Amino acid sequence: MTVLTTLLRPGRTRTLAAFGLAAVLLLLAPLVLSPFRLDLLAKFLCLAMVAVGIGLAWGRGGLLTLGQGVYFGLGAYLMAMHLKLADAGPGGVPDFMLLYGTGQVPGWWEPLRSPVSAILLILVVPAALAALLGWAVFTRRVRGAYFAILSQALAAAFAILLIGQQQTTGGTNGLNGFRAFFGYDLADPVNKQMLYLIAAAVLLLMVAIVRQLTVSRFGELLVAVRDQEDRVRFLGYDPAAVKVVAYVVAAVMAAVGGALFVPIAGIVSPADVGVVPSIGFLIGVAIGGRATLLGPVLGSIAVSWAQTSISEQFPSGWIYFQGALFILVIAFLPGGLASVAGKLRRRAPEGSPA
Amino acid sequence: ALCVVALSACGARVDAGSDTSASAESCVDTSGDTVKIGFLNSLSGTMAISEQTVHDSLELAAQEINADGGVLGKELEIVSEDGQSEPTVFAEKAGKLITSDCVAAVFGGWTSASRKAMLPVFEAQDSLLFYPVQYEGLESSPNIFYTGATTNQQIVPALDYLVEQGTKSLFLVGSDYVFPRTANKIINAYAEAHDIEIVGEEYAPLGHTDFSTIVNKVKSADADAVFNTLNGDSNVAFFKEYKNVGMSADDMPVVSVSIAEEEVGGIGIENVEGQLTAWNYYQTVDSPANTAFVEAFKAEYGEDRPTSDPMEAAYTSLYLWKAMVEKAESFAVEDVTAAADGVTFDAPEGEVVVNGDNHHIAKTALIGKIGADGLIHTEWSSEEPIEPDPYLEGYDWADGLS
Amino acid sequence: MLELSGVTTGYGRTTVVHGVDLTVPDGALTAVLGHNGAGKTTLLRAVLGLLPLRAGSVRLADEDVTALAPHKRVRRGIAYVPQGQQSFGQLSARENLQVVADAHGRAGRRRTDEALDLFPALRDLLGRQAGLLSGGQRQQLAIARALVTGPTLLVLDEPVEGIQPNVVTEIYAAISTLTGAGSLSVLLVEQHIGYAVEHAAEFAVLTSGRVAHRGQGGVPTAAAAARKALTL
Amino acid sequence: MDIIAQLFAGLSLGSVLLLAALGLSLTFGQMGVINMAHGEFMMAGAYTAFVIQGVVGDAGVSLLLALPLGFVVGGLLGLLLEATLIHRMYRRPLDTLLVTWGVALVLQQVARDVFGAPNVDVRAPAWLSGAVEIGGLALPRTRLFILALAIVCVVALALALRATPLGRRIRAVVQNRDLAEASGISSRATDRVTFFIGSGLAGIAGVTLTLLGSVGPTLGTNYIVDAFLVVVAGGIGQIKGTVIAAMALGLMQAFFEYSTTASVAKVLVFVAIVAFLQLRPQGLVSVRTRSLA
Amino acid sequence: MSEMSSTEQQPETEIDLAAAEALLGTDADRFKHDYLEVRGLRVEFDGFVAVRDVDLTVTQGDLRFLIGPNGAGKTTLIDAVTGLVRATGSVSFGRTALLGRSTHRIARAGVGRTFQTASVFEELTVLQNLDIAAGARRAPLTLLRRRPATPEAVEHALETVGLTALRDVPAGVLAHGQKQWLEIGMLLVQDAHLLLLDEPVAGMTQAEREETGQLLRRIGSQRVVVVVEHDMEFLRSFADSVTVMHQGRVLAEGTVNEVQNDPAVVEVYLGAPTQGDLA
Ligand SMILES: Nc1ncnc2c1ncn2[C@@H]1O[C@H](COP(=O)(O)OP(=O)(O)OP(=O)(O)O)[C@@H](O)[C@H]1O
Ligand SMILES: Nc1ncnc2c1ncn2[C@@H]1O[C@H](COP(=O)(O)OP(=O)(O)OP(=O)(O)O)[C@@H](O)[C@H]1O
Ligand SMILES: NC(N)=O
Ligand SMILES: [Mg+2]
Ligand SMILES: [Mg+2]
Repeated sequence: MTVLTTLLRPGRTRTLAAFGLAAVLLLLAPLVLSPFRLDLLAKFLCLAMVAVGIGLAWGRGGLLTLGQGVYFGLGAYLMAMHLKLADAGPGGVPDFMLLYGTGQVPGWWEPLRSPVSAILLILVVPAALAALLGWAVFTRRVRGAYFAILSQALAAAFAILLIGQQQTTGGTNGLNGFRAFFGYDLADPVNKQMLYLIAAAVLLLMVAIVRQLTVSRFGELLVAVRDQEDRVRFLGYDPAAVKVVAYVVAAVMAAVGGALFVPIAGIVSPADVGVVPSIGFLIGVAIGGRATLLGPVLGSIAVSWAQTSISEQFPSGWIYFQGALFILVIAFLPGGLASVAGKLRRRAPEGSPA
Repeated sequence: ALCVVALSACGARVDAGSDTSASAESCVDTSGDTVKIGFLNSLSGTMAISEQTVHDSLELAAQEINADGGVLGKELEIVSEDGQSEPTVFAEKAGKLITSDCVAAVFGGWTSASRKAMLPVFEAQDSLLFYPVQYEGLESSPNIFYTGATTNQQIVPALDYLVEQGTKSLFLVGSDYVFPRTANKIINAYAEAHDIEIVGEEYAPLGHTDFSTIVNKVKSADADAVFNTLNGDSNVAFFKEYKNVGMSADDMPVVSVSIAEEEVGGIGIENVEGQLTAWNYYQTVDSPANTAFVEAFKAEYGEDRPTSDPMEAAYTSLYLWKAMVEKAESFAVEDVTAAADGVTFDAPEGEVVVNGDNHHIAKTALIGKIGADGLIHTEWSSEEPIEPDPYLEGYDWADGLS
Repeated sequence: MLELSGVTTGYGRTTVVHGVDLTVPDGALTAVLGHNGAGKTTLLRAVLGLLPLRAGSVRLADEDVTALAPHKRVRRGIAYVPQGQQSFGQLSARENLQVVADAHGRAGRRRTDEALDLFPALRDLLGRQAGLLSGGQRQQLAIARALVTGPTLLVLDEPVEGIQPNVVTEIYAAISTLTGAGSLSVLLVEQHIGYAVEHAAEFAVLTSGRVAHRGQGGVPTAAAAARKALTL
Repeated sequence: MDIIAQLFAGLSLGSVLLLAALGLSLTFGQMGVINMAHGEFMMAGAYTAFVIQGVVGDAGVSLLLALPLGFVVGGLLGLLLEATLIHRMYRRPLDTLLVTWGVALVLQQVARDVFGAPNVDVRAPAWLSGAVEIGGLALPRTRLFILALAIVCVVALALALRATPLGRRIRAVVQNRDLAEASGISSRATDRVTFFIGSGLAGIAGVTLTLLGSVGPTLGTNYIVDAFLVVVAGGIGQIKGTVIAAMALGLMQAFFEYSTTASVAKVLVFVAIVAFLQLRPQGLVSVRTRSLA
Repeated sequence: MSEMSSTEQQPETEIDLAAAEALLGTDADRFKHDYLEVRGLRVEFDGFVAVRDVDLTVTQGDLRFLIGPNGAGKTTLIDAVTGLVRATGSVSFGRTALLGRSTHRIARAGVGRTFQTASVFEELTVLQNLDIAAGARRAPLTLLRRRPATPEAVEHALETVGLTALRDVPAGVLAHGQKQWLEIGMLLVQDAHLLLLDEPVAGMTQAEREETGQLLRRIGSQRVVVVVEHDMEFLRSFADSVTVMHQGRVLAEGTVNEVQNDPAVVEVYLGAPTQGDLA
């Protein structure tokens, strides 16, 4: 009985309904989309994972992170390295190393040979970096614009670093040409579909996690830290710890998005991780509604979709369109499209069922 | 739970070992009186500067071919895609052109990164790419035709020329990516075998704009010549700095392999006048085919638009594909590649011949000097087309390279 | 000097002040009293133009200034001491005064001196960054800053909050002197009923954004009447 | 010898960064607007130089004309941006970053559509070509010129901010808009003037960049991240800090680049800045506050 | 989250002392021996000494008022005790030494404060503000759960400070005085045993001051409370003892009567007695 009533609380039903609808739509997609479009959608879902994390860190926690490309890239490169090694077979050397490198696998690649440790590293390395960096930065009370610019510089540095290490990272070429994903042939459309479903499930899981975090006390605390960091300290909390948690969660989500992006897109290169893509991740979040749950996901998918289809028609049109989106939404609709929905709902007569 | 349900619903697991290499059935439709081909160039982003020109000359070739009755009597229908200067987008758009638009062949790409990104897509889908830019070699894919120079048609001849001029020491300056690094690896091997001292090797990130340190190093190294593999904007900053510290082609000539006619204006003629370039084509090449090409291009795009090597190679690539298709009397990839060997075209640069083994083409190497008119004038020529040798197998000194 | 009629204003979807009529006669002091959250600050912000009106009008010296930007009203002779010890935190105390005096040339400099005579403690603090001053010091600076413009109407929002008692006495003495000389009119929001009611020509008690009581100041029954209105 | 040459290279790069960052120290440092289109204002300044050269012909005259006109062009663009978008966003500074990023994208594409994608050339005047030889050291005249210009701009800006009523007003508005209004200062007018000057400085920076590198649609993007880092490392709103930080960055880049490579140098510089902000989270020169007081 | 209907004015608020009993009464004895002890405290800002040689002992049940001229160092003293500024000397609360600890650790040791300008979480509701204040000692994992029901302490605090009706209103829209009450409520649920209040009745009417004073007196009987105020009438009504600071030092200490009649205090702070009373 109580379960029923809590479930039927207005806020909760709406969220559950939206969540269920999203899940059904995602599951139906393979039936209606061509393999190419499904592949695109799968890619968009991976980018949306980054957006979900940003929604938490930025929308809730006020951490404008302009460097999510770093974590996306870490996840992607770690996965790509594993796939390269797996393709090369036991003891084998990835093709590009034979061409540009010493023909030997550097020691720091070796841990990625095993699938299990690869998956672990994809989760742990970004989390550790984010924790370390977050800790260093937040305990020193670097925040606001400082943090934004610093994280942007980090993305720039990361891209430059990747480009400069051609022998071991593939340089500007990045890593590509993967044949199999944990033993499953990537050329087989059925496996592509499986990848899509994995991406969809992971994305839904992430949304659920972020929802739990935002409605929890942690979510309230995060907002409190965003608005009055110093005050929180006088209540006995360490605001740095709160921020680090949000930052790490966002980083791991970005990394998982990156890791799944690799087998789906078939490539990762420094152009996917630098300053420009890092800011690109933010558009969808802002447009969908940074402080809402599904806003970042929907916004991110919509923007990716618009980018692909508009640039098919008008190459330079996309740039104008993207610029205009940024300008109009952020300046005139800071709550994102979700806020339009909210406004409309409020205008509806009081008491009408949501 | 969702994941498990979904997976068991699909159920189609593929064993790790089983090599299905399920290349999708081609969906190219040749039943009508048109045939689709794809152009994939960066029309936005940092590479748009260069790739727009390639796109323009591809359009020109397509127009000419259509005006001339098409290919096998079918009119060409162009599907254009923007690579946005990003490898990932190139891969995505290549996939789209092949599987969604069902084009018979794709023309485009510029940076090696874009080519590397597209390569697995074309191989997996067993489709065709024509790539028009000089590159670092060490590659040959059954699904790609390379109509720009490989290293033995551009870099090696440039080095031969320098040796001929009595060059004993070289300074290498390049952008930090695959092409310059690989090129410089080759140059180092060559230098060792030919008694040339490499007195410095410097890389700048793409887009780097402050060359005072690198130019300082070049200046104090005092080499006989500089071999320049910088790409894009960096050339401007490099040559301005070079001139500002008071150096010129007379003191220490710079041989560039990525500066073509359309870049000269942006760098400023006064900054590069007298410097050398290595290509297979210049606008000034004196041949009837080139005269026609330059005239047609200017008529289409304006008097002030120069023509350049990559543009010419792209233009040529479309005609080569036409010739292959007509020789094969089929648009099917298998048939086209089978017919490719020995196909020739009287290109603006001179006659080119397709090598069926490595899918490159025989080209004549030209060393040029940048003139006060902003054009590049041939200074030295290999006279004969050079057979493509992407892995430098015919060069002893290159043994250790790959 | 100042005439409010039907002033209605608020924030977002909330209306906080409802149709308030109020006048400040030339050279007189009008006081506004009211509970926490009654809308006193909101009313003053509307007088200054920092909040747009939803209805009603503000007239200053027989000119309708309802549509005027705050700084233009200030240039017509209003000076405002907001609630909460506000200052330009990264400017020095001296610059806090200069930035207002700049617009008044020599008169500005003279009045700066006069204001500092009222707050001798500030003289030693002029070189300090205003944001680092203590709350009371900042409040003193805020009043000084208002006086530097040589206003004809002084709008004060709980001006002596946080100021030490002996200085409070002097501030009120100074205000009385200035109004007494007829050169200054004052609109005062104050919680200390005593002073406000004693020196006010008239006073109004605000309850939930409406004027719940009006009275004559300076008469013996005024304070009691005000207290009564407030406890209602 | 080499050390001195690198010293000069570093100072020179520092002066370029300084010119790029100086306007930001106003619009970002003082006003809190994270203007990502600042780089595009530089680009506009550079194209101004290009256009003027097309009209005037003589490279020397055209450069001297381009400096003030570049200032005006950059300034007007900034004014337009402020009046249409920024003014409604002063209370959400982080959002300005995203809006101006959109503006930057649009401006770049406009430049591409107007001037064409290929780079254009702006010739340096004869009196700036070549180098001044001092003890065997060749100091390019263009770089000496830029160094001098940077000094002039810094001194002028510092004086304007510290010693003029305008400077006081600018700082007052930034710190408390309502209080400024209520003190008789027109915050709108002040904002516009500030933004005009800050963006105008970007225009000047753009003009000088034509002496060093290429003029193309993406000219500004090469500098924007570094310029922001300079302002952050220097301490937001602190001209003194900005100057020191710009020079320090320039020198670091030059010396790291000399001993490693340009790419590695860039990474090292970033690392150094992150490390430095560990020591001084508010930058080199910081304003103290009584938080919560 | 319920929304305020649009044009309604907020209900008037009132302190409820009975509810305070429920909050305070439970553990009356446990903290009997709490006291604040400050010895030789010194705070310096680039050469300017804001607080010097301050000794101060405040015990439970002694509602202590701290007064002194503007700039005397009162707020700085509180800042030093709560870790906001660096200080030398020693400060301890009970057996816990406070100096040198970080702010949030000091808060966890049971020290709570309010600010001269009210400071609450404007975007969170009154309820959420209180809940966060109550939660610093919760285990990290419980943070990841939704608040099951309003904790009892929070409920009592709401009643105590009279904000029950406004529980779901964002704290940002509260008026000045309501925010100050909310802050006091936060201190109560935070379970602070040393309360440092910086001008807590600023901006309140006479009646509101009266209520707040009653509440503080009630709290003061079981906790260690230090109040900074300039309102002499308020002080006379509620202070058990008074410390007067001047130029960073303690100038006088004693009962209300003692300090009021101390000529030095009159000289630097109170001024001529005839005009001292404004209320
Ligand atoms: N920025 C704001 N947004 C929304 N509501 C506000 C805002 N500022 C004040 N309010 C609301 O307006 C009402 C009146 O507030 P105001 O500050 O005018 O009261 P006041 O009479 O000055 O109180 P006090 O004596 O505490 O200063 C209060 O209910 C308050 O919650
Ligand atoms: N961070 C700081 N840097 C420099 N000076 C400071 C700083 N904080 C406080 N001061 C100075 O220390 C002195 C004491 O300030 P404090 O705020 O403690 O006074 P107060 O007794 O609380 O005064 P008030 O009654 O006005 O609130 C003042 O002169 C103030 O200017
Ligand atoms: N192939 C090249 N030039 O990147
Ligand atoms: Mg008020
Ligand atoms: Mg104080």
